[in-house]
Amino acid sequence: QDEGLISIIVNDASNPYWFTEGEVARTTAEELGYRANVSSHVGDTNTESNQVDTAITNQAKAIILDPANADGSIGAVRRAVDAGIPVFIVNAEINQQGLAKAQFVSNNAQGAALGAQQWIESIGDGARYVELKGAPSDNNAATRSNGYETVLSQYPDLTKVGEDVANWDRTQGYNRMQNMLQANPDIQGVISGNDEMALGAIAALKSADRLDDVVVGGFDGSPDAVDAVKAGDMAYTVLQPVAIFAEEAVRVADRYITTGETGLDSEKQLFDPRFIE
Amino acid sequence: MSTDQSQGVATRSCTDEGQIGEAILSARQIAKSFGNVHALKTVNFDIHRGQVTTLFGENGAGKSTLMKILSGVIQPSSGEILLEGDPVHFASTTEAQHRGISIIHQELSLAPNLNVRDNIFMGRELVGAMGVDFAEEERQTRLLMEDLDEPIDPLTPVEDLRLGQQQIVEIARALSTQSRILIMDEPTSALSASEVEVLFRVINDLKRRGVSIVYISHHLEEALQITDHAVVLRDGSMTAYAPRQDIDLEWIVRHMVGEGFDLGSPPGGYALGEVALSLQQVCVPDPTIAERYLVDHLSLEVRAGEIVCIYGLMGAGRTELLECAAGRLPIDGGQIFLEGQEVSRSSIAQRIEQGLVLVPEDRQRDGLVQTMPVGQNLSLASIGAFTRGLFTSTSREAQVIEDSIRSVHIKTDGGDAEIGSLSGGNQQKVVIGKMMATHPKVVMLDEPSRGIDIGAKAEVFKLLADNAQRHSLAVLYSTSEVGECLSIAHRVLVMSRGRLVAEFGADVTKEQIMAASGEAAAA
Amino acid sequence: MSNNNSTAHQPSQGLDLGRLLLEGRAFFALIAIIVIFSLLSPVYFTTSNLLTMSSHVAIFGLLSIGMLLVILTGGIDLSVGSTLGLAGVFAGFLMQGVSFEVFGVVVYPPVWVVIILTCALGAFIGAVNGVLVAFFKVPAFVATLGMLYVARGVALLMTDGLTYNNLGGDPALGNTGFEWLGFNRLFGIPMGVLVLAAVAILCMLALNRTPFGRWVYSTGGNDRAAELSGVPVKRVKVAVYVLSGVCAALAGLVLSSQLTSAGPTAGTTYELTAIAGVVIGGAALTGGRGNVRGTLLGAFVIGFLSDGLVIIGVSAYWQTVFTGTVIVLAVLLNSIQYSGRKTKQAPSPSASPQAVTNPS
Amino acid sequence: MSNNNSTAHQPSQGLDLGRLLLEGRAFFALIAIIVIFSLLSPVYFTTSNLLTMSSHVAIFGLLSIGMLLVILTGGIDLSVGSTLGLAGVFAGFLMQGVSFEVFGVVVYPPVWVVIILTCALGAFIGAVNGVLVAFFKVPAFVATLGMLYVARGVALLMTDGLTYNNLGGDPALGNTGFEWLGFNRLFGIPMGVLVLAAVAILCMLALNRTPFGRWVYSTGGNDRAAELSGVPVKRVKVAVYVLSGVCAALAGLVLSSQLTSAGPTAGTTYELTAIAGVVIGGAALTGGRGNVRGTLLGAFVIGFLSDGLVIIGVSAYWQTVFTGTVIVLAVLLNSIQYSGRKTKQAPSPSASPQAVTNPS
Ligand SMILES: Nc1ncnc2c1ncn2[C@@H]1O[C@H](COP(=O)(O)OP(=O)(O)OP(=O)(O)O)[C@@H](O)[C@H]1O
Ligand SMILES: Nc1ncnc2c1ncn2[C@@H]1O[C@H](COP(=O)(O)OP(=O)(O)OP(=O)(O)O)[C@@H](O)[C@H]1O
Ligand SMILES: [Mg+2]
Ligand SMILES: [Mg+2]
Repeated sequence: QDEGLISIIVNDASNPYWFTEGEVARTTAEELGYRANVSSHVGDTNTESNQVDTAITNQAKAIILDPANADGSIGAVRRAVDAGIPVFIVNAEINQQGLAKAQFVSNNAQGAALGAQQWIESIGDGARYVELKGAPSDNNAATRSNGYETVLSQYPDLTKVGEDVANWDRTQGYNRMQNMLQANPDIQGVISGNDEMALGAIAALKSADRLDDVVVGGFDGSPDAVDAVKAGDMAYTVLQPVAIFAEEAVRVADRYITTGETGLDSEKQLFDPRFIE
Repeated sequence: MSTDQSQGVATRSCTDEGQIGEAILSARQIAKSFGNVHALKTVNFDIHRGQVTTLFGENGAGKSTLMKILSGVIQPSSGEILLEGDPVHFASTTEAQHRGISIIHQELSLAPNLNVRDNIFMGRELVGAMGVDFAEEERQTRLLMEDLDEPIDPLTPVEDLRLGQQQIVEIARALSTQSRILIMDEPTSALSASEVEVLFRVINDLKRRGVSIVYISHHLEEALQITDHAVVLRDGSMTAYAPRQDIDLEWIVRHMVGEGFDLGSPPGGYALGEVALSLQQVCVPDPTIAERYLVDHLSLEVRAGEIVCIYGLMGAGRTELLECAAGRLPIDGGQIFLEGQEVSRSSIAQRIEQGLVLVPEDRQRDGLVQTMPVGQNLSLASIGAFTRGLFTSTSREAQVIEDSIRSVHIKTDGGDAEIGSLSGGNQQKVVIGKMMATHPKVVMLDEPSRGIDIGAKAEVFKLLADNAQRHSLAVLYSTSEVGECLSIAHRVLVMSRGRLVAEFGADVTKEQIMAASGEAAAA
Repeated sequence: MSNNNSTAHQPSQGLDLGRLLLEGRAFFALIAIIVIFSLLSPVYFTTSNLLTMSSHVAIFGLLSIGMLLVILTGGIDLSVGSTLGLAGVFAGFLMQGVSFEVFGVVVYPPVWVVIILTCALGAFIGAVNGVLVAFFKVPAFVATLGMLYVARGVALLMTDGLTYNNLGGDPALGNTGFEWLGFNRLFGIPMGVLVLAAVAILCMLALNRTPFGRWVYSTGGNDRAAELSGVPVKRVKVAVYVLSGVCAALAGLVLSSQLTSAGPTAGTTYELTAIAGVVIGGAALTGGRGNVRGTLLGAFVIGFLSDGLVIIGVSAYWQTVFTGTVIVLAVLLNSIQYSGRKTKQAPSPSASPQAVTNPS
Repeated sequence: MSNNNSTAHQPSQGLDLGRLLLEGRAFFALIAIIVIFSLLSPVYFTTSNLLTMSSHVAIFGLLSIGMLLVILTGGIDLSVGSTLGLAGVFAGFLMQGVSFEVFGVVVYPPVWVVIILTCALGAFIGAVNGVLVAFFKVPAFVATLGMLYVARGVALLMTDGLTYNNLGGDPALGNTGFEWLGFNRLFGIPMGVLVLAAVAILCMLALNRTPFGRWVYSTGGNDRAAELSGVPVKRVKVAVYVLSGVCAALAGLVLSSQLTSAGPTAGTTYELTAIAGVVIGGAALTGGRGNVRGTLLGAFVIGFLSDGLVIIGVSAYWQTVFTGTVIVLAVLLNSIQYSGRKTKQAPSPSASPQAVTNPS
């Protein structure tokens, strides 16, 4: 039976994390009897808004959106809402309440805090370290970086000797790490905004075989990272319950479509991350 | 008339002209050098009001440079220009045009993507209420084309025109500026005899309207028909001036090249060899018009040591014929034999390998690699000769270059010189030298003399004659100048509309050839 | 080089079906795309969808038209994408109010001022490109490649990588109405599309009816000849880059108005799409050939294709593959179609560029 | 056209300081960069850092050298970045073992086979580009732009967007040693750098000492003249694109071996950096001028600059700005330096385009 179309828009399907997000959402939608249509905007708000438009054209029953930008995506969401299509935000939030029917966001700030604590446990409270940041245009980058900061700043003996933007990307993580190793050979730790960059850093540390005496922390809990943690290359990674909230989002969407009620107490649903170590 | 007397004439021109004051535009002590090349050394030159002043000189004598200075294309290193007595300075061609001076450039300067009308009014668009007034431009263009009786539609893109027609457009553009002074730098290099006739008629009209004209050409006889004053330039300085009545061909040549010359005569005293090149029923279709052949079931033979000349009007199809024989154009029907072996289907490289080479018509476009120095241009076609195994041998290449520079007498300071630093004639010799370096059995030359001076012409023909005699080389060359048919050729073939219409021995006369080619009728 | 004919006959241009067909490929490609997708999806060929898609095309269309002008003179402008981003950010910056420490006042320029200033910025960026190319003889590809990086970097620096949002303005400050560009409709037609239409018509007129148009074409055809016949070649070159910059700025305004937010990374790699549009539209990268109608067709081909693929739910990856294939096919089709003229056109790729990108 | 001289004297090329200086800009730019950063950071001018930076340069260097060959013939290859990505993914795919359903067996090719097959893939992609350009007369920019999208799309499709990890291989399967390329060092020099050096030397020899090299230069200088002199122009064109493809594939192998993982989005926009390298190295985009040494210098300029900026901790945004500025300056410097030649070279543009478009 065809319950209609659910348009799923994720950030970048060529990143394991968002890939899982899209896949879970699609499978859930399909088992609920909907047609699903996954597309990715790769962080470009214009592409995103075009995809929202197409969803409107396709008279989608609902849109599951991982917004490209907390502010930049508001316009697109508004357009969908004006067209009478319920929008369900996943993963990252948008800075406007009352537009989306619900926002299922992993608590990045808290996740970062957790990560930071775990990182300190594995490295001790006195160390020299560097940080790899995600794409500045994505406000999760800032959220996570601040999350780290709030915790780590409480330990005076921790000194950040360098930080650089590696745009969530593994190759850039690798190159940046190599450069920063040159600049400060004596670092004991790397804390990274996501797993891809962390994996890049690990490759760099391997080639300089410093991996044994440098602690690397990731974020997202993508499959590759989990393997790395198992292999002992990565100290830990913060697992975003992406699979969980992606599924939840679709189920709520379904409920809303059928009953007209989300059945949620508040628009914003925070999902707490957990570790893998 | 002896040299010193004419020098006397020359000096008079430098001093008196100014006072007589019949000079409308005069260059005084003009010098121009490009880096270390001194193109002009303190030249005095007068353009006579309402008359045709002809400028003779070898390639690289500085004719174009002088004209470019007078028309504001480039500025002189020193010296001044007097327009009707008072000094003027042209920073650009537009300024010169405002003062009523316009020029027909030696190398065509048209925008191929635009149509005839737009080219003629390029930079001088007629602006009406509704933007550019295309109707008016088109009307004027039609009139110009009628004057030059050349039936070209103003809306045809220039790139679809033959070289000759493009040159007509260039001329039309110069005429359309209604200038008082009109400079023509080799306007006829690609024109057919009939088209030249028309041009001369136009020039005479202009004279009657009081327009002053400077005319440059390497076709000496042709130039003599219309000239009123002759000026000879020789490597950057003026060697002679004389009014029409006291000059003749011999006078010009003597001052140009310094000694008498002749285009040579058919080499003799040896027996012609076997048939080297043989074309059987060769056909080349017209790219644009279906069912029309540019070369139409044409057959000819050239024997080892024989020199054959193909004469024809512009558009007769010579280029297509030769390019087809060389493998540039695909053969549509018929066969080509080189020393008995069929080569109709083999590639250009293979034909060169087997000894069949072409010296193309347009050296800038098909002959030279501007980004390479003289040496590498010379050795380009015979790389195999200095390649051992995988690698080329620098020393062997140097040898090859050395030889060809000497054997074709190229005036250059070594193989590393930039191609652009050579004058027209020497560039042509480079192209010929490149092909000779492959030690061919048959060499085809398409208009080998186009745009090169009489001295260079003589040298080229001598070179061919020697090779024919010594290495029993078979030579097949095309030309649009009757004079050149009567030089070294053993046989003269006349081509028209893709067919051979007549064949003569070495004892042929100009009249016969012109008659056969249908040119006499046109003229 | 399909436009041999059409460019040659520029002036007598009009809605002449015969010539429209001659333009061939782009036109047919568009028809084909519309037909195919209409068959695959019922919603594709509906007014509302066509309008939506058109408003998407508007962005690329604007970039493409600016690009066309540059390409006609034989240049290329790789910086349009970054200019678009910078323009958006700059507009956002102005909407947030400009504070002058010295006077301790914050000025909130009204929207029309913002628009003008932003266009001026675009013009400035273009001017820099143009001067580098025309006067310093820097190859267009390099000059604009450099500008691609610089403009992007500046945009990121201005916002520190963040995005300006709620450009709605504030009635109290009298700077409302920015979203007008993006949201309003005239006779049901999105503003973006109207802007594109206006710009297109202006360019068409400029190219076909004014001396400037002639100059652009002749500069691209043979700049030396043009210069000798009194065309102000250098100024023409600067002008086209300026215009391209302004078009990019306009695109940036429309986009950020549609999104009611301006991000510094907007427009990344759009330059390639814009160039693709121009080329599909039958312009020759060697200059001198091409026209506005063709370019518009090209932009629509790309836009309608990618939207169509999204609508019928083709995976993002296949979309990439298709886009590439269509670009090549559209041009291939042409070069085969005209292969009769091969002999005559073969050289032009090799040599003409010399006329344009010749450094020194 | 800085390389006027150097190309002119190709054969007599060597480590001749005089001429090295003539190459000017790229060389001085590099010196300047090294000096400046050494002053700003003590660690910059250390062997280990120079080696690290070199191994980063290796990737772009390989792309640039391939690009140089194409540019010398007057073409351009925008697809190298995507080819790099596809090559990496393809290698990863092979390392994971190829399963033949029919026989129900999974084959684990040894590393050297993987390398050969990957290079073959690169060659194939190049061949497609080359054939489109040489035989179907599709402008190089368009053909390779299309390939840019197609190759990227295919890479994404192959992995379904995901990244191949642990390409380490497995002793049991006898396909270990892939990371060798990325990790091993010979005499303390990273493999990547050695690969670059090898490729560079081969290309230098090929360009200066073999008929092929002469063919490449003449094709770029004037392909009609070259053809009439018996140069197999079409085959030469195909060949350069093939070589460029192979270089890109090599770069892909080195990169994925350094990361011991292969992602489908690797190498995005690298083509621009590669072109920048070639241009800074003094090659003319119009073909016929340029050489390997210059290109290497160009690649090092870019690589050492961006790494230096990271080391002294300049913000990512400023890095973008600087990169752009340096690209322009490096080329600008040259065109000013040689502006003396302007007059002399002025005629050539007029000559060629006019010449080539004369029919008959
Ligand atoms: N732009 C230039 N740069 C360097 N040298 C030049 C330039 N233009 C001309 N020359 C040199 O100046 C001299 C005169 O050239 P010019 O073209 O005036 O000769 P010309 O009499 O017109 O020859 P031709 O009969 O072949 O046209 C030649 O040696 C030529 O090489
Ligand atoms: N571009 C073209 N378009 C149409 N017809 C052409 C073109 N070029 C040449 N032709 C025709 O082909 C024939 C041969 O022209 P071409 O100029 O090659 O003859 P030609 O004998 O080589 O003349 P020349 O060598 O003196 O220029 C003529 O009928 C000419 O009209
Ligand atoms: Mg001359
Ligand atoms: Mg001819």
